Amino acid sequence: MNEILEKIKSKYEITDVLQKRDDLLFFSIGKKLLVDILNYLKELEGFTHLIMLSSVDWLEENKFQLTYILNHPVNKYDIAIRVDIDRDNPVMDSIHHLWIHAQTDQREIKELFGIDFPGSPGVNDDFVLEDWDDIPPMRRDFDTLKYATDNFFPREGRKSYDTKEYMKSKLYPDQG
Amino acid sequence: MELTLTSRILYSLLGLFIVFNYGLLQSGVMRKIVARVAGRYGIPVYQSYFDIIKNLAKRSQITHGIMFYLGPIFRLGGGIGLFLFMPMIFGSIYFKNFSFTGDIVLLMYFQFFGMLGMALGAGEAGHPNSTIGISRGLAQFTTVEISFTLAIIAIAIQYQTLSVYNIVAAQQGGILHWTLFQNPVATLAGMLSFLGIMRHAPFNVVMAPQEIPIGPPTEYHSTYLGMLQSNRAILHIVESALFMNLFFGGATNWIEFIVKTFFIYFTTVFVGVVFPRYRVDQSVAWFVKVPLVIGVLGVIYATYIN
Amino acid sequence: MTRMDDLKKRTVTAPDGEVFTVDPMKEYFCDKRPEVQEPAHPLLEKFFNWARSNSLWVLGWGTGCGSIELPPLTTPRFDMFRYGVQMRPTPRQAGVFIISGYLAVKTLKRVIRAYEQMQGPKYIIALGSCTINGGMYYDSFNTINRLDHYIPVDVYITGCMPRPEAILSGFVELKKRIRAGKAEGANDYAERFDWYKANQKKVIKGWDMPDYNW
Amino acid sequence: MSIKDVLSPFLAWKKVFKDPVTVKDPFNDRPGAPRYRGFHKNELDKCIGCGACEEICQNAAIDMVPVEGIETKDGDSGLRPMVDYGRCCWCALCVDVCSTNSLTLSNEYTWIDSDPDVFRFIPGYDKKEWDNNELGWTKPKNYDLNNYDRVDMAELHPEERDKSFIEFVKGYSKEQAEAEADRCIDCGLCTATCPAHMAIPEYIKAIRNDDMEEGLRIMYETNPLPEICGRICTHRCETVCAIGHKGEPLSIRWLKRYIADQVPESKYKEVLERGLEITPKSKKVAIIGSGPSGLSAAYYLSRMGYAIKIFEALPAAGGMMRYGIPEYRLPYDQIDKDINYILSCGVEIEYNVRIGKDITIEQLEQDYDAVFSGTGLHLGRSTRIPGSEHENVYFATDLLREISLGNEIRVDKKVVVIGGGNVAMDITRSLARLQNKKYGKVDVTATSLETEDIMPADREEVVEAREEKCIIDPGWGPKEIVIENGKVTGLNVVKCLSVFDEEGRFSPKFDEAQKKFFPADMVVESIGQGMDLSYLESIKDKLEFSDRGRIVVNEKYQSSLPWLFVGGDIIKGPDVINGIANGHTAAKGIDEYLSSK
Amino acid sequence: MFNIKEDRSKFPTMKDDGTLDFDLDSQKYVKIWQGPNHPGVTGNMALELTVSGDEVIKSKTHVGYLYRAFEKLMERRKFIQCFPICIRMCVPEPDINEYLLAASVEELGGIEVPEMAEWLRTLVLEMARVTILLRGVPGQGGTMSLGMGVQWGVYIRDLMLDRFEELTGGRVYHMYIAPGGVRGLLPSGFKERMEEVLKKIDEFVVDIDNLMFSNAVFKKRTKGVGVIEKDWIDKYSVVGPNARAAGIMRDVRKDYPYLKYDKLDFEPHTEKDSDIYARSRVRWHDLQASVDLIRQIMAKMPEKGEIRAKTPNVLHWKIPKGETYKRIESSRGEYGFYMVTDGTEYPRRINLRGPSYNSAMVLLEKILVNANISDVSSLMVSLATCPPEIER
Repeated sequence: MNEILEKIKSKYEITDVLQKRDDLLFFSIGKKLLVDILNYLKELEGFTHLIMLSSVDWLEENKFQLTYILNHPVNKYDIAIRVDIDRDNPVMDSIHHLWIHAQTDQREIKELFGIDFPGSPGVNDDFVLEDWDDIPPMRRDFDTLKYATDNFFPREGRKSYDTKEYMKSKLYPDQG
Repeated sequence: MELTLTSRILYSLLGLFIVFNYGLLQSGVMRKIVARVAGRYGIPVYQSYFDIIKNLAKRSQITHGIMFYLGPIFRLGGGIGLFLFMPMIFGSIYFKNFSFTGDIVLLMYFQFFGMLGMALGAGEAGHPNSTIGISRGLAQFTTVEISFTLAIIAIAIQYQTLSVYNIVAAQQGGILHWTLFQNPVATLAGMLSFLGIMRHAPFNVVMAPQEIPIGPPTEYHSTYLGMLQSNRAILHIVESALFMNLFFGGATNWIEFIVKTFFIYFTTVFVGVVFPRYRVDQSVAWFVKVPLVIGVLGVIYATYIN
Repeated sequence: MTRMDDLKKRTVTAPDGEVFTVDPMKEYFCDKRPEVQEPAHPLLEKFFNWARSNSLWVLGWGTGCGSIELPPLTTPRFDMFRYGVQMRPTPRQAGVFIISGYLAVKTLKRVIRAYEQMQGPKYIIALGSCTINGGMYYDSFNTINRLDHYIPVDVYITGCMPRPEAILSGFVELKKRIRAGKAEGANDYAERFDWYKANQKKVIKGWDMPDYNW
Repeated sequence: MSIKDVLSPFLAWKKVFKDPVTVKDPFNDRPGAPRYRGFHKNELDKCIGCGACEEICQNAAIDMVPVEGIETKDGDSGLRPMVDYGRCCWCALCVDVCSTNSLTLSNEYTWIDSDPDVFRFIPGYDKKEWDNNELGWTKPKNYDLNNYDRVDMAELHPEERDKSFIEFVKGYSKEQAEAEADRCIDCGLCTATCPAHMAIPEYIKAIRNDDMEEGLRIMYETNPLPEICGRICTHRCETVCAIGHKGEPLSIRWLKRYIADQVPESKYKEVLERGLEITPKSKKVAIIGSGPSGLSAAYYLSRMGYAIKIFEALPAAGGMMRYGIPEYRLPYDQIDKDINYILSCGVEIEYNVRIGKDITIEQLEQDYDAVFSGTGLHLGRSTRIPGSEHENVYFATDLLREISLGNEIRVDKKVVVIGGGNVAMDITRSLARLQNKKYGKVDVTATSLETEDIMPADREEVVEAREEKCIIDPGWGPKEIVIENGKVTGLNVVKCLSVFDEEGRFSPKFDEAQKKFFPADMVVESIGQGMDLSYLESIKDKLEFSDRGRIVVNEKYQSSLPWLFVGGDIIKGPDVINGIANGHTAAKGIDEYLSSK
Repeated sequence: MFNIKEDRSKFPTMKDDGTLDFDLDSQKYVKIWQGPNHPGVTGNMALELTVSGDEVIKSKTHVGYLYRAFEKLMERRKFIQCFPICIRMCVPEPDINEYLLAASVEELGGIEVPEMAEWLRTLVLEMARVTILLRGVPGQGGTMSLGMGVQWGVYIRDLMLDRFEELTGGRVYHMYIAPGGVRGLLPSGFKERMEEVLKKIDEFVVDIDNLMFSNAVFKKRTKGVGVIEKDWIDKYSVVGPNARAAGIMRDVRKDYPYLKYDKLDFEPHTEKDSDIYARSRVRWHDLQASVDLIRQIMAKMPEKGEIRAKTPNVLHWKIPKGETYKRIESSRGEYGFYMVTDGTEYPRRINLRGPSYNSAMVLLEKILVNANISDVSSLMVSLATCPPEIER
């Protein structure tokens, strides 16, 4: 596994490498280098199988993290590449030309996170939500409980007592 | 002695009542047998009555236009027409209905008449699935009709008659006189086309639930559906009675009638339970190949023996 | 052709060259308000109810995760056919609609259309805790919490996915209610139609069909 | 398309002759499996309303609601879980986390109704037909979500500790403390039981978040002496800990000590007074006695801005804490750490001043606007059995005070201690250490009226005493101290049958037949402590006294004289935390009194 | 006899870049929704079919009818609270989600699961595979109204659910594999009752072979229909039985052995001609392999043992910052969990990737072109698509 790592290190400038298990390697890379490292890994290194393209919302550091997990079916190990996207204008170039099914991932991330992949086929179609008017729901600053209680008529008549407050009110109401 | 017209009508209605009830109970028994193959009890035998009463008792129904309204009526008309012009019981003047010589052609027309009426009605309903169902139904029925007519031609040549009454008369006198043994090839062609007419499994492309949810009757509900269900009960009995008269020597009393129609209908269920469904083009191609050849051989065999 | 354009008024030339205009909102739907359908003469109604309770035709559509417990009902182990219950694929012919668990907003829109296309005395069975008070997805932005705000419900069967035996007891309970003449969900929907429609429209945003579409 | 393909499907028809496999009556003869997760059952008396089930439920299906017929009492919040079956997903995590095993699931699964509001019930209270199903999901045997055994504390081995007075309880390391703090389920039952109502779950959470400053701040809100309480508190909170119902309760006392140990004294001021502005008030308050109640009142009054002056009779502050408790349990530097911080808050203190002798109570009344007296129980109490006035019979409190003052006390080869409380254990183990130092061998016997199981001393005190080779022989009533030619030779005792009568009043019954003789050259009496109220002689008539000789005070600890507040052991039994609580409440009372004056 | 040359004049021609040049307004084509309310759909998924005559020209899969935003809800729940909700993602085979969540949490939290718990987890996973295959294998015939196979299969699946109910306390949602271990040992007499069910499955396997696999009409309907070429396997990342039907060996239990699969010997079956018949044939062999695996596990499994490792208090279990990808072989192929934690008590992100994500969206749309309407539902069932897995 680490001779692949050496090769990548020699070719591309990658940061915070994490050897998770003997068959799983994580590392981050710049946004512009991503497409050619994917191309390189797919054509020359035999990582022909893209397992998934997922995105994580680091609200505190004001960035999205896109994770591309590739799998080498013959040697049986995976590489996961992390890319940081600025939250203010979330745009990433599409990789549907490498793997056709990446367009579904990109459509889902566009709808749920708001990261745009210009050029990916059908990226603006509805994936899961229909006529959604709020901010992309999977972002961490979208509060789903508040949305649910505002829109979906929760059943009234439920009141819970906190054990401490209740015992205080019952046993020693005024004491310290 | 000759009955007056009104008494003949009344006896025909009595015959229709018997056939209608027998049809409902028989469909209950058939579904119980199929259920037993699966290992369960299945519906109660009298369930069809409940279904029809419930459908007629629905409080609301909508209509898509005149032809949509007339569809089930044509269908039921086809079923009852088939019943009226065919002798139920051979030899009894009460249940001779209005059969006359040459009524075999009228019966074949009535078979198709129901389908056509239903096609127009379902077409008006505007549901894409029903239009697809119609095109399939009509396409398949035309190819089924080929082998069925060849079988009838073979019988007509063999017995030199076009009246069902005479055909049955020709087959009286013992099992060996049945067309089954006189002209087994024509019977085989007839029974294969019977599978197509009854639209059971290998050929139930019209009401295919997984592909086009129940095809033509998709838009039919409450009273229309009640009418369609009662027609299905009558039609199945009368079709099997027609095949009984043509190939299995007719029935001289009701018991023999019930037993024979039961087993004739059971053949389609017997095949239908264990086979999946053809695609339309495959079923049309199959009917053009196998039953057509057997039909032609039947005709040649018929001309040869007499 | 996005979804909205399908329903706009447009002129079309038929294959035989004749030109005509199509206004889907008028022709595809029939927007007449539902009105209360009075039960017939009490004696006759008792007989009809008896027939209706013995022939429950269920719409064959599993809207939620509870529908994995419907196949065991139609197969040898529990065999609901014995009780005269049968699955029908089209809402037109169905009399009972089983809402089998949570309802995403997208499905709710189709459920409302299917419910409105059902005829005459129609009954709703709600499975699982998701239809009572939101169940496990009470805080999800895409599932409704209380089913009785959108369509009138006759019988609730609790359980996080009620077992087939519980669903069978649910059918028996529905039969009792029908025979007692208490299962008048359709009329309730017609009476409080505006309240139901207001709740539905609050949740379904792109409402591109007339209020009542059967 | 061979012939086999056409014919083999028909083999299916052989199933027609097999009889159907349908369940004939699915409504009654299909009970849930013995482990099935059906509807909830709850034994209301075993349940303590701790709320752990509400906390773990991911669908917020459980509310803790009061139930009429169940009062709130120590160790039981009086709340019971109400389950909402419009939310529940029957995952049974609430059953696995329940430490009293009261919440279980039956194997019933059919509940059908037309009204949606019906599906919310209090299991055990709303009667349901599955209440007495035995089958159903109970907590699997070796599957516990909570951690029921305590992180054990490193202690000095008996051989090392029985020669010296150094502290033998080492205190938790960082990992140990966090592991122990991790066991807490935040239920809050302990807060109500603690006399000072300390916010225990909050500071345990502070340990988990490794935020010592926050922990200290939380503690100081209700208890100004954390180091002391961390060592010698009677820890009633641990008796009601929810985890204790099934295993060892959380060691709350040691966790308190861990927090105080982590923050060095130098940082106390900066941590505790960050962002605190005190509005100085013109009034002055005098405090008699620097025991726990005095110090606590002083601290909280100083927080409110009053000028405080403490008068201490003995040379050092701390009262019974310093002079009643030996150093191996409570080292003096820890006492000084707490007191020095209180003094640094602008509290003056005067040593070797005995009210009633050097300054009279009337003088205090004029010079100060309010007086708080917490003089504590310093006098010993005698059994008045024959021979008890001999000069070789001492009071335990006097001996302990001498040891604390550092003076040399008389230690004979064989000693008998009469008494079964913590003070008796303290004097027994202190004498054992002195004997070990002086003669190299230990011969101390402690006897008490109460039998082993109802001895007032803590369980671990008795066990540790035996480890240090002291003999504990309870259940004997002292009859007579035998004196032969001027020297004490032993103590005659008789078997004690019962200590309290039916109404719980102290009236011991003896069985004269069973006698025993403890040989000893020295006897120490430790059967209780008395109070010295001589300084109140002059205003005795204006004060109300209860029938047992204690001053009657209202809930603010204000005596019948409005300016005089009384608290601590002289009001209610020897207990440090109780003194601190009294001091705090009295401080509020004084504040109220002075602002209204 | 004589094959009729199809007259394809009316069908749309292919543009050079591979897309079809047709415009919907030309009224030559009908748009049909094989929508959420359709007996032929495996769960709530809608296919927007553009049809010319009986032939599908273009299909677009619409999902979202079962969307409950699991990943958003799981960000609001502690790790032990994620355990009941993560199961509901894929209804027919819930245990794979349980195991994946438990495995990810244990790897990130540094927990070592005891030996007995691993054996029980392997047993439960194989039992779950049998339950879904008992409905999946005959289900292929079900789409062509061969209902008998489905009836027998679902009955025996129900017997297996009784064994699940006995072992785990739940019928369909078992909530048995919790982070840290499992929630109970085998009840007494479990192995004998399980052996009875396995014998019934062996009979069922023979019955289905006679009824469906050697059935002339079934062969005519499935042979050569919906063929997946070899080079599509990587382009569309086809996994599991769909890939094995094309002759490419893809099985996570063999490639990346987890739990106790390295101690069991089994050989996943591969076919060659990769059409509907081959795919159901591979699943049929998988069913037999799983039955044999259950027998091996019950033989090799120790009697008693520790079932739960010592984990921190679940009510406030903080897992240090980290990320991992865990995979498992579900009955439909490789099924993975990508979990990211950020040191708090709540997961930062859990992303599930099931095989239907690619097979139901892009691959199905590719296969359905020029397919007959009546084959649409059999193609969908042959790819074993499970809609809740796509939209979660």
